Amino acid sequence: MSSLFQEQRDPVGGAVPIRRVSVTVNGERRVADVEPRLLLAHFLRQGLRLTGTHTGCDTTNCGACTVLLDGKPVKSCTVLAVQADGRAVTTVEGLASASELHPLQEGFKDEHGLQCGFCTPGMMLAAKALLDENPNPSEEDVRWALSGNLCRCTGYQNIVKSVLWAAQKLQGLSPQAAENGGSAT
Amino acid sequence: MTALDEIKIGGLGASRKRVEDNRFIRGKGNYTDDIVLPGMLHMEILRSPLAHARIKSIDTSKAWDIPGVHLVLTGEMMATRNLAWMPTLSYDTQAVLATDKVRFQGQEVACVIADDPYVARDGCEAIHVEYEPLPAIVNPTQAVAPDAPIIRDDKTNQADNVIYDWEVGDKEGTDRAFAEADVISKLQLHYPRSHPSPIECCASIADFNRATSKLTVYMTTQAPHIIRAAVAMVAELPEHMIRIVSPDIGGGFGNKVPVYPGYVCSILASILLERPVKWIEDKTGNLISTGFARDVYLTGELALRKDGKVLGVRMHTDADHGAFFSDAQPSKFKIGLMHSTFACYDIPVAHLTARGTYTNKAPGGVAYRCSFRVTEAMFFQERMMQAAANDLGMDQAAFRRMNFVRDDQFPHRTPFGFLLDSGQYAKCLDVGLEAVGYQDFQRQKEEAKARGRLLGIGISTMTEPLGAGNSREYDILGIKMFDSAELRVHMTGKALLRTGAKTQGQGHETTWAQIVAHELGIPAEDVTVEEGDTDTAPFGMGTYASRSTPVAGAAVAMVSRKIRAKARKLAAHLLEVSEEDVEWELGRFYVRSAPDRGVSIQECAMAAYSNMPDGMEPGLEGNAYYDPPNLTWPFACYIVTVEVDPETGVWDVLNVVAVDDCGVRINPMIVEGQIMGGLTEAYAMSNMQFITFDAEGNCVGSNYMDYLLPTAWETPGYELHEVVTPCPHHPIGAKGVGECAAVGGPAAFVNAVMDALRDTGVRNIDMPVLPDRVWEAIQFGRDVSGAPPVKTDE
Amino acid sequence: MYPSRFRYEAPHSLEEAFALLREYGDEAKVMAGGQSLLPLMKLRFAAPQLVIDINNIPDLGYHRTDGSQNLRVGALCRHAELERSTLLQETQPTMSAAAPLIADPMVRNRGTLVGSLCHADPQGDWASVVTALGGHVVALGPEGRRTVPMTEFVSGPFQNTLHLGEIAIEAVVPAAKGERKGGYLKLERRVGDFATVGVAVALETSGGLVTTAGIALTGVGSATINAADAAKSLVGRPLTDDSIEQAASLASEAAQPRSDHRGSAAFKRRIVYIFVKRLLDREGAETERAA
Amino acid sequence: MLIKNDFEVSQPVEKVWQFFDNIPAVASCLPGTEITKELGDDKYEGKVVVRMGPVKLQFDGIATITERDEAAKRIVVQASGAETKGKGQAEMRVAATLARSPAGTKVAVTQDLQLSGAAAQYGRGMIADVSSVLMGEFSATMQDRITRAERGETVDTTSSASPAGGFRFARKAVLLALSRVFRRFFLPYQPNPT
Repeated sequence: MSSLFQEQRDPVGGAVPIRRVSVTVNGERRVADVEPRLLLAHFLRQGLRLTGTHTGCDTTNCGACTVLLDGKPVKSCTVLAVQADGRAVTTVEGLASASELHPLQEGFKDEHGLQCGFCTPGMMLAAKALLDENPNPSEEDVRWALSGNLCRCTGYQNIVKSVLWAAQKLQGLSPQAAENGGSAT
Repeated sequence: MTALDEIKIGGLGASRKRVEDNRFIRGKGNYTDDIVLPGMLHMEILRSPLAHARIKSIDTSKAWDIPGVHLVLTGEMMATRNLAWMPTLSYDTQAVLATDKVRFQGQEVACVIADDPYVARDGCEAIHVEYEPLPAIVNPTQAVAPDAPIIRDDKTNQADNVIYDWEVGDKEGTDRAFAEADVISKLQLHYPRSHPSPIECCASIADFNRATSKLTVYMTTQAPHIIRAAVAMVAELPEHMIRIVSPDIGGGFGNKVPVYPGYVCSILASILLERPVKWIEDKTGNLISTGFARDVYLTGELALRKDGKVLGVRMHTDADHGAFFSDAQPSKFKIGLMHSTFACYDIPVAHLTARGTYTNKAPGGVAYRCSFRVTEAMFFQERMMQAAANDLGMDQAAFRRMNFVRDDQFPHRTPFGFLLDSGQYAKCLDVGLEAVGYQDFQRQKEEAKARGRLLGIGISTMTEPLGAGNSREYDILGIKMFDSAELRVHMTGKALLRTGAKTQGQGHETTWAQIVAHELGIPAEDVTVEEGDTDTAPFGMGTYASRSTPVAGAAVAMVSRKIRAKARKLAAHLLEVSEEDVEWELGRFYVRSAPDRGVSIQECAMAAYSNMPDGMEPGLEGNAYYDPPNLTWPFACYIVTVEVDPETGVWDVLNVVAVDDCGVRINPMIVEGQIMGGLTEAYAMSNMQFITFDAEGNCVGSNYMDYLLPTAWETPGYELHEVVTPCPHHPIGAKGVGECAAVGGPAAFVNAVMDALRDTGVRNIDMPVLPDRVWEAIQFGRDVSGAPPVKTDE
Repeated sequence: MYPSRFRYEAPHSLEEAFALLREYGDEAKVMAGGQSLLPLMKLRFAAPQLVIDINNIPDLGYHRTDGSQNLRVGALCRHAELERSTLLQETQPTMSAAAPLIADPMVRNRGTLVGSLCHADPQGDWASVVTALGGHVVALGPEGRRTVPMTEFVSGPFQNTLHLGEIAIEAVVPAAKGERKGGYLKLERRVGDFATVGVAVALETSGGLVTTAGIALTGVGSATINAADAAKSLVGRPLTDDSIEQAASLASEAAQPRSDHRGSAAFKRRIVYIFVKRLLDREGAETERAA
Repeated sequence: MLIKNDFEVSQPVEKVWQFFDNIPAVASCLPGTEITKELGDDKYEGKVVVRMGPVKLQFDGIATITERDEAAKRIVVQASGAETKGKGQAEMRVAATLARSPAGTKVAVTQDLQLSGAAAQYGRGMIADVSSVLMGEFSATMQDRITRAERGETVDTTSSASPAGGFRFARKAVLLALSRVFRRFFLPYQPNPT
C-alpha cells in the first residue's frame, strides 16, 4: 500500500478495472486503488494488514469476518471493498482505545469467552452493535444478536456471559459473573 | 514465614485468566493466514467435480497464459519428483495430485500459483480436465457388492474394495455367553460421517531458501514434529533443514493432524519457484477433502441375564474409510480404540469384528475431538445399553449402575484387555441423577404424555482411554507416543517453558505455567510458554486425543521436579547445610531444624548463575521426556432431557447435566470451557451436523449452508458438576478431558429422543436426529436409517 | 473464494443505471444488498461483466404506507429495518413474523426485501409472504413503469419476469379492507437456515368472516407456490375447524416438494398441512375471543 | 433424477417416428440446447446453456443414439457433457417410445438426468429445481411442435419453446432443419383406413 512504490502487473490480456476508494477505517481515512472484485475482508487483511478480521467460510455463514460498516455489523466477506467507499469501517483493532480495553474485550477474557480466538473479533463486533442499540440486553437478546456468528470451541455459554458482563460494565455496574449463562429461550 | 498461597500464584486449581487472550481479544493473534513473507505467492487448488472418473486429459495452457500466474502443478509434474503419491499415517498411499483417476469429489487435481489468490483462482478456472465418469461407491455395502468397481486399481494385489478384516476378543467365550443368555438385545445403526470443521481451514506457507537450502513451513498443524518427520520422508529433504512453525491455530479438533496434499504442493511450489508460497484452503476444500470423522456402521448384540446383568458383548463394525486409508491414528489396531467400548461396565467376555472398505469419498478418518474411534465406541455402547434396558423393561439408570465396574475393582482389566486405573462411576451417576431430578422428571413425563406431549430423558455414562501412549502400544509410523518439556529458569527466577505439544485453544500457555507454579512455586505469570516451532521446541507428538495434559503436562511436572532437585543442591549450598537437612515447601527450601532459615526458588536460580558449589554445572534448566505407563481413564455421566413435537418431529433440549471426573483439574475454568465445547459438538452431531452423499457421489454438506453448526441461539445451556478421582499414575493426578463431552454426549441426546419415542417401539433413528427422521419414526413406527445415498423420490 | 473479474458502477440516479443496463444487456447485474449475488459470484456460479450497485441511488430505502394505506417497500429497504419496524408490527402480522427469520442478523443488515423477491429463490421467504398478501412489484424500465402482481413476478427457480433493462424499485402490499391477520411459520434445521418448509398465511376478516385470504408456500416446489384454492376456500366463512382443516389439506395438496437431505416429500407436505393449521387455529381462537 | 412424460398426438406412429430421426430437431426441444456438429454414426456435438437469474452454466458434450428399434418404435439418446468452467458434469438419457393409440400415437418420454460437481454440490436442490423445469419443457415443447406442425403451422420454436425460466436459445440452423422436417412428414394427414 505504499505510494512510493506500487508495482503494476503487466497489463496483458485486457486492462484490469481499477477503482479508487476512500474508507475511514477505525477513524483513519485510508485511500487505495482496488479491483472491484476485491472483498472488503481482503481489503482489510491483505491491503491494510488489519488481520484481526478473519475469514472462515465462503458462503456468508460463519461471521468470523464481521466488521461494523457505518456502525452496523456486516459480513465483510460479502461486501465489496468498493462498496465501502466513503463509509466508515470498525474492526477489532478499533475496539480498544490507546489506553484501555473495551469492556467487551475485558468481558471475553474475564468470562473465558474464547478458546482458539478465531471467531472472537467477529463475536465482539456483533456484540458491540447489540450493546450500542440495547445497553441492557437479556440473555435471549444476546443469543439472538450472535446467531450469525459461529464458534466451534466454547459452546457459547461463556460468550453470552462475556457480553452480559460487558453490558454491566458499560452501565457502570460492577460486573459479576452472570450466573444464568444457561439455555436459550 | 508462611508458605505461598498456591491459588494466588496461579498454581494447581487456580481458575487463572488466560494469557493468550491478551492478543486474541485485540485481534493480534498470529494465524497462518496473517503471516506475509517478502515475495510471497498464492496457491489455489483445482478439485475434481466427480467422485469417480478416469482422467483422459488435463489442458493447463490457458492457465499459464493468465498474467500473474507463475506455476501450474499437475500430477504428472509431481510424478517427475516422485511426489504424485504420498504415504498415509495408516500405511496406505494417497494421491497428492491425481494422475490416473479421481477417486472422490473434491480430490486435488491441479494447483495454480499466482501473484494473488484471485488470479490463482482464475487460473484454476482456465484449466480444462477431460473426465470419463465411473460409477461411484458411497457406502460399504456398495463397496463389497460383487459387481463393484475396484476403486484402488492403482494398487497391485488389491482385488476388491476391502481394506482390512480385523477382530479382537474371545469369540468362543462370547458365543457361549450368548448361548446362556435369557435375553439378547440387538441394535443396528450408523454413526454418520462428520467433520471437525474448525472455523479456520487448513493453511500453509512454504518458504524454501535456495541459498541456505533450508525449508521453513508455517502451517496449521496440531503436530509440528510429526509433520517435520513426514516432510523429511515424503519430500526427501534432510530433517535438520526443515523447520515447521505452527503459529496460532483457529481450532483443530483433529482436522489438523494429517498431512494434506495442499501442504505438499505448496512446499514443492516453493522449491520450484524459490519464493514463499501461501496456500489458504477454502471451506469447501476443507469439508470435502480433509480428514472426516466417524462413518461407521454397527451391528451390536448384548447377552443379558433376566436380572439385568450383561453377560457378553458382540459387535461388528463396518468402517467407510473413503478412497485412501489414511486414518490419523497411532494405535496398532485397525479400527483404533473401538474395543475400548463397554470399558466402564464389568463384562465377562466380548468379541469385536471390524471391516474397513474403500469408497468414493474423502479419505483421512481423524480422531475428531476423540481418541481414534472412541467416540463411536462409546456411542454404540450407550445406545446399546439403553436399548437393552428397554428390552429388559428395566430403569436405564439402575441397569447401568448394576453393571458398572465398582470402585473396589480397580485396577480393572476389560474383556478387550485395557487396564482401568481408577474411578467412582456410581457416584458420578448419582450426582447426575440428583442434579437433573430424575424421579421428578419421570413423573413430569407421565403427566405430559397424558396431555399428548412427548418428553424424554437420555443418559450416557462412559470411561474413555485418553492420552496415548504408552509407547509399547502406540506409535505414529514407528515413532513412539511420548512427549516432552524443556524448562529454563533465568537467573531472576523467571522461566521459559517449551513443550512438544501444540495448543489450538486449549490454553497451554496458561495451564503449563500453572504446573510449573505448582511444582516450583514460581508464579505462573513469571513463566513464558512456547510451542509449535520445531527449531526450538523439544520433540513431541503434538496435541490431539486429549493427550496434552496426560503426557506433555506430565512432562512439564517431571522437568520441574528435575529443576527442583538441582535447586535443592543450590539451596543446601546457600544455607550451608547438607542436602538431607533441606526441606521443601511451595517456592522455598528451608533448614529442617530451623524453618525460618530458608531460600526462595528465585534465590536458588540466581545462585545457579552466580554462586554455585564447586563442580556443579552452571545454569538451571533441563528437559524431560515422559512415556506414560498407561492411558488415563476419565469418567463422565451426561444426562439430557428433551421435548419432542410429535406433529413436526422437532425436538427441543430442556436440560443438560454433565458430571465429569477427569481427576485433578489444573485450571477449572479452562476444564469447564472444554466440557461445554464438547457438549456443543455432541448436540451438533445429534441434531444437525453431518456430511452425506447422493448416488452420484456428490457431497451434501460441502459448505456451511448444508453442513450446519449450531449457533448461540439453539445451543442449550449446560449444568456442570465434578467428581475428582486422581489418576494414580499421573504426576499431578490429572486425566484427559478435552473430548469427554464430545465422546459421551451424543448418546445422551439421542437416548433422550428415543426415550420420548419409546411407545412407538422404534429402536433407532440415525444421527443427526432430524425432524423428518423423528416424524418418519412416529408416523410409520419404524427405525430410520441415515446411511448414504440421500433418499430421493425415484 | 474469489469472484471473477468484473466492472463495477455505482450510479447516483436510476437514469444512469438504465443507461448502463442498456449498454451491457443481461451481462449486467443490479445489486442491492448483494447477500445472494455476491456468494454466487464468489463461488463463480455468477460472473456478470458489470455489477450495477444501486446503493448510491437516493430515496429507495423507505418502507411506508401511502395515501391509500398501501404498504410500499423501496428497493433499498433492508430486512433489518422491517424486522425492527413498528409499522409492520402494528399493521402487518405476516411480514413482521417473517422478517426476523431471514438469514442472520448481519445479512439482514445488508439484504433487501425487493432484492430477495427478484432473486426468486424457491426457498426465499419474502416471495411467499408478498404473494400471500396479494402484493405486487413496481418495475421501472425502458417501457416506463409497470406493476407486476407477485403471482406473475416469479416465473421459475431463480427466475423473475423483469424485462431486459428493467429495475424493480419497490414492492407494494395493498391496504387491508378488513382486519389484517396471519403469520409466517418456517421449518429450518437451524436459525438462519434456508426454509425446509415455509408457510405464509395472510387473512382479512370483518364481522367474524374471512373477507380476503392468501396462502403461499416456501421451499416445497421449484418456485414459490401460491396455494390459491386453499386460500379461496376460507373466504366468506368464519374460521371453523372444518374450514381450517379444508384449507390445510388444500395447501398441502398444492405443495410439490422433493425428497432430499432436508426431508422426504411426504414429510414436507405434512409440515405444510401442520403449519397452515397452526396459523389458522391461532387466528380462529383470536376471532372467537373477539366475538 | 428421473422424469417421465406421456403425451398423445393425432399422427400415425410411422410419421411421429420419423420426427425422432432428426436429432437436432429433438434436441432443440430441450431449452437452451444447440447441436453444433454432426459427427456421423449417430453422434452429435452440442451444448446446453442453462440460465437461472445470475447463474449461467454451459455444458458442452456429445449426444449419441444408443438404441433405435424400428420395430418397437423405441429410440434412446445418451448425452453427456461437462460444464465449460469445470463446475460439473451432466449425463442424460432420453428414451422415447411410440405406441399406437386411438388418437394416433402415444409418445412416452423418459428422461434420466445425473448431475455431478459443484453445480450439484452447492445446489441445495436449486439445480434439481431447474432441471425438472427444463425436462418438463422438453416434452412440452416436443408435443407442442408435433401437434402444431400437424395443423400445418410453420413452427416458430423460439416462442413455443421459450420456457418459464426464459432460457437462452441460439440455433438458427436447427430451426430451418426443423421446419423442413415438419413439412416433410406432417402435411397433409389422412388417417389410414382400417
